[in-house]
Amino acid sequence: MGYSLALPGFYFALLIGGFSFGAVVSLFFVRSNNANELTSQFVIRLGKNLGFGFSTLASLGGCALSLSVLLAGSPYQLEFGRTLPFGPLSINIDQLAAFFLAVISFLGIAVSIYSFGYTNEFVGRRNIAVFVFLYNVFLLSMALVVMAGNAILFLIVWEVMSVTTYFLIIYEHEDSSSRKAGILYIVMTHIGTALLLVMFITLAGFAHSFSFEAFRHVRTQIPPSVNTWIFLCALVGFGMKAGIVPLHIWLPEAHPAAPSNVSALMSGVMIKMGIYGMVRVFFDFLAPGPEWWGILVLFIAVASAVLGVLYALMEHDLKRLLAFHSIENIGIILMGIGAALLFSSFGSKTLAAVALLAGLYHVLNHAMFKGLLFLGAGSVVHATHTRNIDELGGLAKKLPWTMFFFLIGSAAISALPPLNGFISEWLTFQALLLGFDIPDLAVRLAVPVTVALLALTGALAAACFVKAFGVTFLGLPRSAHAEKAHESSFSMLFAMGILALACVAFGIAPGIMISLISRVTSSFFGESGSALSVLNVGTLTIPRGAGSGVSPLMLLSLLAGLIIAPIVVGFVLAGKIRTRTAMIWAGGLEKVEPRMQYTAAGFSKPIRMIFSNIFRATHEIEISEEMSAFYKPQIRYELKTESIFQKYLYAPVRQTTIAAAKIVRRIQTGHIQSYLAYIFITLILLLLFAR
Amino acid sequence: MIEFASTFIVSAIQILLMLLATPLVCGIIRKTKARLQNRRGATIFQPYLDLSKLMRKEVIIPSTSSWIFRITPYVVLASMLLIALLVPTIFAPVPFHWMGDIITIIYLFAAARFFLALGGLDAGSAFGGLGSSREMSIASIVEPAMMLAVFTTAVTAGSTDLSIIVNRLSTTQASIIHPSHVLAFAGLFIVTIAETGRLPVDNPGTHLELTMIHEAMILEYSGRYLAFLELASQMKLLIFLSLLANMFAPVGMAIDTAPLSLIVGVAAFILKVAILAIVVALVETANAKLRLFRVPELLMVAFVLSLLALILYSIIGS
Amino acid sequence: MSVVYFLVLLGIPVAGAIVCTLLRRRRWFEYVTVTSTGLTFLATLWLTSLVLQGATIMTPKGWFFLDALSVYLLVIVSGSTLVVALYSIGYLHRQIRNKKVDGSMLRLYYILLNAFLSTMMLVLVSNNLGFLWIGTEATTLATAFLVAFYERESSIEAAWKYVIICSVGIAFALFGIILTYFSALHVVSSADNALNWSTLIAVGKQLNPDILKLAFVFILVGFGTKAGLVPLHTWKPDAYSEAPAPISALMAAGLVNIALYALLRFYILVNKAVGGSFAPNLFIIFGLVSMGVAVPFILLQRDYKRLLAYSSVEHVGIIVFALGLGTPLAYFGALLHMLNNTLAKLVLFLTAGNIRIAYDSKIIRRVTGAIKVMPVSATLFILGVFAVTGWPPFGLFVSELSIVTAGFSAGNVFASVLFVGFVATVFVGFIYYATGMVFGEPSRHDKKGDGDTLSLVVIAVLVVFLLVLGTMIPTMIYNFIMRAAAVIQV
Amino acid sequence: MFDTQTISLGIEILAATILVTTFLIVSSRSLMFYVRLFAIQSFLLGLVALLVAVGFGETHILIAAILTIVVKATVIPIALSKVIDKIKVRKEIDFTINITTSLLLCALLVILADSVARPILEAQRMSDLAVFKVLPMSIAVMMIGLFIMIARKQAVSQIIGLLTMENGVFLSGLSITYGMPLIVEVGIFFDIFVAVLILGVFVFRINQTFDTINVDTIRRLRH
Repeated sequence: MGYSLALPGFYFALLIGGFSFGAVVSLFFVRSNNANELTSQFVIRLGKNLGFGFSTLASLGGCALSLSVLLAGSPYQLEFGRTLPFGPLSINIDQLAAFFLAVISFLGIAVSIYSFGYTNEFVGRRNIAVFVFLYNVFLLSMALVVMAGNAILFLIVWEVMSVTTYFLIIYEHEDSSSRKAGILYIVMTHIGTALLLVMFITLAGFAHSFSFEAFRHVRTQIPPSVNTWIFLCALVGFGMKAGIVPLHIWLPEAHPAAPSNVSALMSGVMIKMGIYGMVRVFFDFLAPGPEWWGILVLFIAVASAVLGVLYALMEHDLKRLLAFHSIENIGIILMGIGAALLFSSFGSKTLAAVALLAGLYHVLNHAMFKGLLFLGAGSVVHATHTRNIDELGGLAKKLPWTMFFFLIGSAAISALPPLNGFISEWLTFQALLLGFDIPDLAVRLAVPVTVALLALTGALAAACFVKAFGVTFLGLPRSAHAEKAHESSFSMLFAMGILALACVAFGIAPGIMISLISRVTSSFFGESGSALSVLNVGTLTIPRGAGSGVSPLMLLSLLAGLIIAPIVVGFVLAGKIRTRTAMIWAGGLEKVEPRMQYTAAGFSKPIRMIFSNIFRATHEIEISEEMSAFYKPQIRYELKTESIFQKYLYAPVRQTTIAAAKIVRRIQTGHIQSYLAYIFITLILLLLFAR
Repeated sequence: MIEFASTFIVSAIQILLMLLATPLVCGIIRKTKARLQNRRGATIFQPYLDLSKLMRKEVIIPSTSSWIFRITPYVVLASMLLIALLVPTIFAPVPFHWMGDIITIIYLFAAARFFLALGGLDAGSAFGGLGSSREMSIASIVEPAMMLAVFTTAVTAGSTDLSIIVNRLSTTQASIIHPSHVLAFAGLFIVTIAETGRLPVDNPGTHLELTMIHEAMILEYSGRYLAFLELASQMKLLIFLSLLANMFAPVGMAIDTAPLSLIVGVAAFILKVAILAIVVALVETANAKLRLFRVPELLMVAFVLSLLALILYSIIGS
Repeated sequence: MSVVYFLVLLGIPVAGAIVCTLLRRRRWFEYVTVTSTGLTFLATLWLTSLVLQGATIMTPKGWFFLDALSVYLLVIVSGSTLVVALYSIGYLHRQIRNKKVDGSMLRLYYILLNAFLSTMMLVLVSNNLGFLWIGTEATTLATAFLVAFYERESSIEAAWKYVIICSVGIAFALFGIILTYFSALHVVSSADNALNWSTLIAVGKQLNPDILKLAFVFILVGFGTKAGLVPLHTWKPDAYSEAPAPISALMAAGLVNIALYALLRFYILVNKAVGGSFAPNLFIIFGLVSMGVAVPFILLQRDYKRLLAYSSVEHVGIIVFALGLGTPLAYFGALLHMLNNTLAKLVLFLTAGNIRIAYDSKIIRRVTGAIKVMPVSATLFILGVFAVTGWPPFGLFVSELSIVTAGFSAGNVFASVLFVGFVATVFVGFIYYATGMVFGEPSRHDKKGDGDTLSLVVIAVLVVFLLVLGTMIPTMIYNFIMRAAAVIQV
Repeated sequence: MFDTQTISLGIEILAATILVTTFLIVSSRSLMFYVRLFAIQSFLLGLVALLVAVGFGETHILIAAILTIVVKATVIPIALSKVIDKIKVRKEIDFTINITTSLLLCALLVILADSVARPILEAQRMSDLAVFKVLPMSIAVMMIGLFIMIARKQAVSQIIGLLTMENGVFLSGLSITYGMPLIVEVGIFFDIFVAVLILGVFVFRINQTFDTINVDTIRRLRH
């Protein structure tokens, strides 16, 4: 495939150059925060649009680069920078990297386009140039994370990614919750990185080099105990970024705090960098391990999925709700990866390939619909300036396009056929069911439980999105914010349109992407076609056993036909439909009031009751007394759910640390005599030591 | 080409059969219940009359609603029809079986429910929200229970394709009475009760705000929209009964399109569904409506039964 | 000829100090000091090029000499002093305007600054260990009044503790030097040479190991006090927090390196004479203890200058730990870390000085929203925080990574894991406090504005330098450090 | 003039006396008395240096001896007594460690010093240096100097402790190496002299600002 190798170089240059220019260019347009004059506003706008233009261009380059690598089948490599004391740095875009690069770039295109319109509201209010700078660096660092072919470069760009995310989270830093979220995020991710550092150095100890290539060469030479150590480091280190339970607590704080275009990127691709790392280490650097690895990952996956969606159900903050769903979806992705680990430890490469494929396809799909949903949420927040869905409602009429795209996103994340979320969950189910072929008791227990909880997760997710979508867009506006809402600008809608289209396309034509992703899995497990085959673009089958399949393309066309059929049949049988618009019955009042609608809290109450052990909800009802009995009294209802992780894991750790620190701090007494005594004691101890 | 045409013809037959049988099953249940309660009750064809009346009535659309309200009846009905195409009734495999397996069917139910719940919220009335909330909460436990129950048979047959499952189970007699299937059947039966809104989970006969689930969601619907929704919900009942009948007792199922076996198939199907309908009526008569927050306990029973079924199968093996 | 080099090097700052005593106009102090520090810096660069081209430079009697290691530190220290001199101008002007400092104190400040520089130069060029000691003690004396410069209660307290503790330490160091001299007298024919490091290292193997062990214990306590190794570090937070910002910066950037340099010279000697793991183990233990004890003070802190002081304690721990590992990569990392830490500390202490002036408080909680009050300083400060806590793409990441890698490959897995843990935990404290200081809404009266352009440009250059060191170390610097590391690896 | 044995004996006796003066400092309360004892101690040290210079022909130590007698035994004590006069603090009232315990601990320190010095003595058994026995005593003086700084609370006492330490170090240098090269010795003297000056200034400042020179009360800076 010699012909295609000339081009990746160009695309690579476009990718790196585009983001770099985008980052730098905007900084030339820095103006003071309160620039009100028209000309300076114009300059600011110009700078920011140039920045986003470059990032769009660079993302296009990234897409082209990843496709050219995936199609060519040979990795794109580059070596540079021999100046650090760890040998040269290198870029190595293999199949796996190319796949993740495709996810990043694709979402990058959409979000960059969205940002043109979305950031207009910052002009004149905030330092937009810095935002554009950070945005471009953020995208660039993520692209470099997957492209890095060397642990040092990986760590550098990994941390650059963390820092830029931190600054983006606290971009609206006047808000103390943003600052707290930023601190929480960066602290957790830094601890994760410390583990990764240890892991890479351990690997480098065996490979005598920091290059991934060298890691791969020694994968069979590492003793099992060290392997386990590396596995755990990777699981926790990358899990921190991915937001697995119980390391997820930063995620619901950080995602809402960032501007929505950044939330989309964070949730859509940044947390996937954790998944990328896991796949890279588990399947590329490590030889298949004992079966408890897979079981542990499955356990974490199940916990993340179920708890993620349950916490999401309790949320009324639209962006926090979406953030909890990211935890859920990371869980679903990890089900695929855990199953792949489990299967590969039994040597079933074909099964492992299907499971990994399911996980990776969900990575792509989640990026699409979660990106779409965050952009939609951004559009809602942009229009109403509130994230509390109990203050929204009736936006269907004010933001018709946003509503339509959000509906597609909601349907996709709820895994409704024939959208993309359905396909990847279907694949995950199939992958898990294949596990029944493995004659091992632990597997046979783990698989049904995982299946059950995946099913539970899917159902709860649907409930949650009925709530989120219904309360936000349907019914009557619950506040003045919602009443004054207006539709977003074209660029924002266009970006959402792209992603909505992707959700549909990856759903009805999964064949295209799956044949690309199977190149990734076959790079780890060899040919995997025997366990899953793509009959045509729109039909997948699992030939194993008696065979089972799904054809979303057919489903969609039949569904369309069946929607039309009743219209026609009804017309034939009973004539034209007669409709009349009228006010609904308002229980005797003159007209329906928004307060009569079900609230988000009310909607999720049955589920809260069912899972009360997990939520530990407490509520407070306060009825103000001073009002007359004949007049509506004010009732305040406050509901709190308690995080078991906060209470039993994080709070004790924090308190113990502080208590220990307080004890150590006593050594600095302020008495000079004690300081001199320290010197004396040290001297005496050392004299003993020197003996 | 002939194959293609026959696919369509056979499918059309199946869908028509289902459409025709749907109100009848509902009528049988109502009649049985009436009889058990020492009433005479309406004729078993009453549902047909109700539907045709509703078809001709005017639709009142709430001024507060959006287009979601209007597409919901079509989406819900279309989903049910689509499922009806995928579920084996009198013969297996159904022509379109490769299009979607049991997972697809369950998610199609979910899709219908998703829109139905949105339709309930769209009008902005308190009842709609109440119904949607309850429906989604109950479904969140019912859906996994159903999936597990079905998977128990799916892993026995080595496929998630419903037609293949049924076909396999009807041809290889040995594995029919796997102990796990008993549990799965019990689980799926409870699921059926819950999913189709029968007593003791929901009461299809009343409009009392304390108890309403399904009826609350469709409270604002009228005329032809209501007819479609009613038809859809009745069809759901039939689909569930066919699932129960054919997955666990694929006796008499036609495995080719020979006229004789088709006739046997039809007869067997009608018999099995009728028996199940009467059982449902018996259950409905024998039980009082549960308090709403007692319902999850019942559903948990279904969930646990189904999970146990799958684990049991998993451990004992075939 | 070689005497001239040393005359120039030591003479310029001494001359600067003397000229300052003779002058009257405020402006002139500044010009003289900037000139003297600038010329010193240029001189060190010139000497560096000489040393890197040829072999070591030594005076006839062997009192003074220069090798790659000493010129490396000369460049770092004189460069830091130049930065501090440039910064001091604007800083003191603002302090005078705010009536925090009396104009008449300016002369003393600049005299002492020049004197401080000359004492540091003396340490770095001394081959004679006696001079090394004299220079080190002199640095304490030169800075004593600078620490007490504000003449507040707390600054006098800090200065008293500083002088007393360091003098006690240094007295032990003198005893250690006497012991070394004593053991050398039996080996070296001429008593005049017996105190010269170059002579000692040449006969290293013949020196009595038992005596050198004992000597090293006293020297470790002595110079360790000066460097601020836990538990000898107690003066450090007090002195750093009470001194004027430029002086704190110079203490953290210059003085620390001086003490480490002195320790390092003896470390090389003892390793040669004693061999084995005696000195390395001590260094590893002291390094880890210093890092570990700094952690709680950084996690719970109310004064941001003390926070930085404890960070200095931590980084001295890092360097000493690295030296203790004893592999070439570790030596490289240690020396690189000296440079990186110097740069980061300068950035932090100097920007903290600007914050201090704008908010008129050292209390962390009183400082909020610095990014709005003083955008440039606040940006540089937060970048400095990331740099000092070892984040890429700043230089400290590279040096710390080298050290950890060396630690793992040297088999010190547990110690290295602890190292990583401490570094990560320190970051928690730093980012927690820094976020609160830099971001958020400033309280209404904090509108004093940013520092002067000159100093901000200087600090920004330092940040850029840190970035360069974190991504692509220039070959010239790389080779320079390798040469200096080769000196340790005798 | 004298044979080495006699000179060595003289040095040993002088060193022992120095140790005794150190113990006397530990046992007393009056600041003035400290200063006088220190002056005596320094004078004795000067005599030791003189003996070394004359007795062993190490002429460069002569200057050190003179410096000791002039600076340490005369100038510094006078300056310190001026300081004490000015600040009107005469006695140590409360101690970190009381006198009885202090004396016991100091006795232990002497034993410790002996055990520290022993390896050195053993290592150099073949040496012809006659004043070897002085080394343990000098280390003891050094340690007791530091001990005084820990046990006493007045700033002046701490200066005395520091100077005692320095004397111990100087004595050890004399005993085992006959002193450092001249220029180094001079430099060291200069440093110590400046240090005492600076500390004296600080004592004044402390007295001015805090109205006491009890260092126990100046502990604003913590943690």
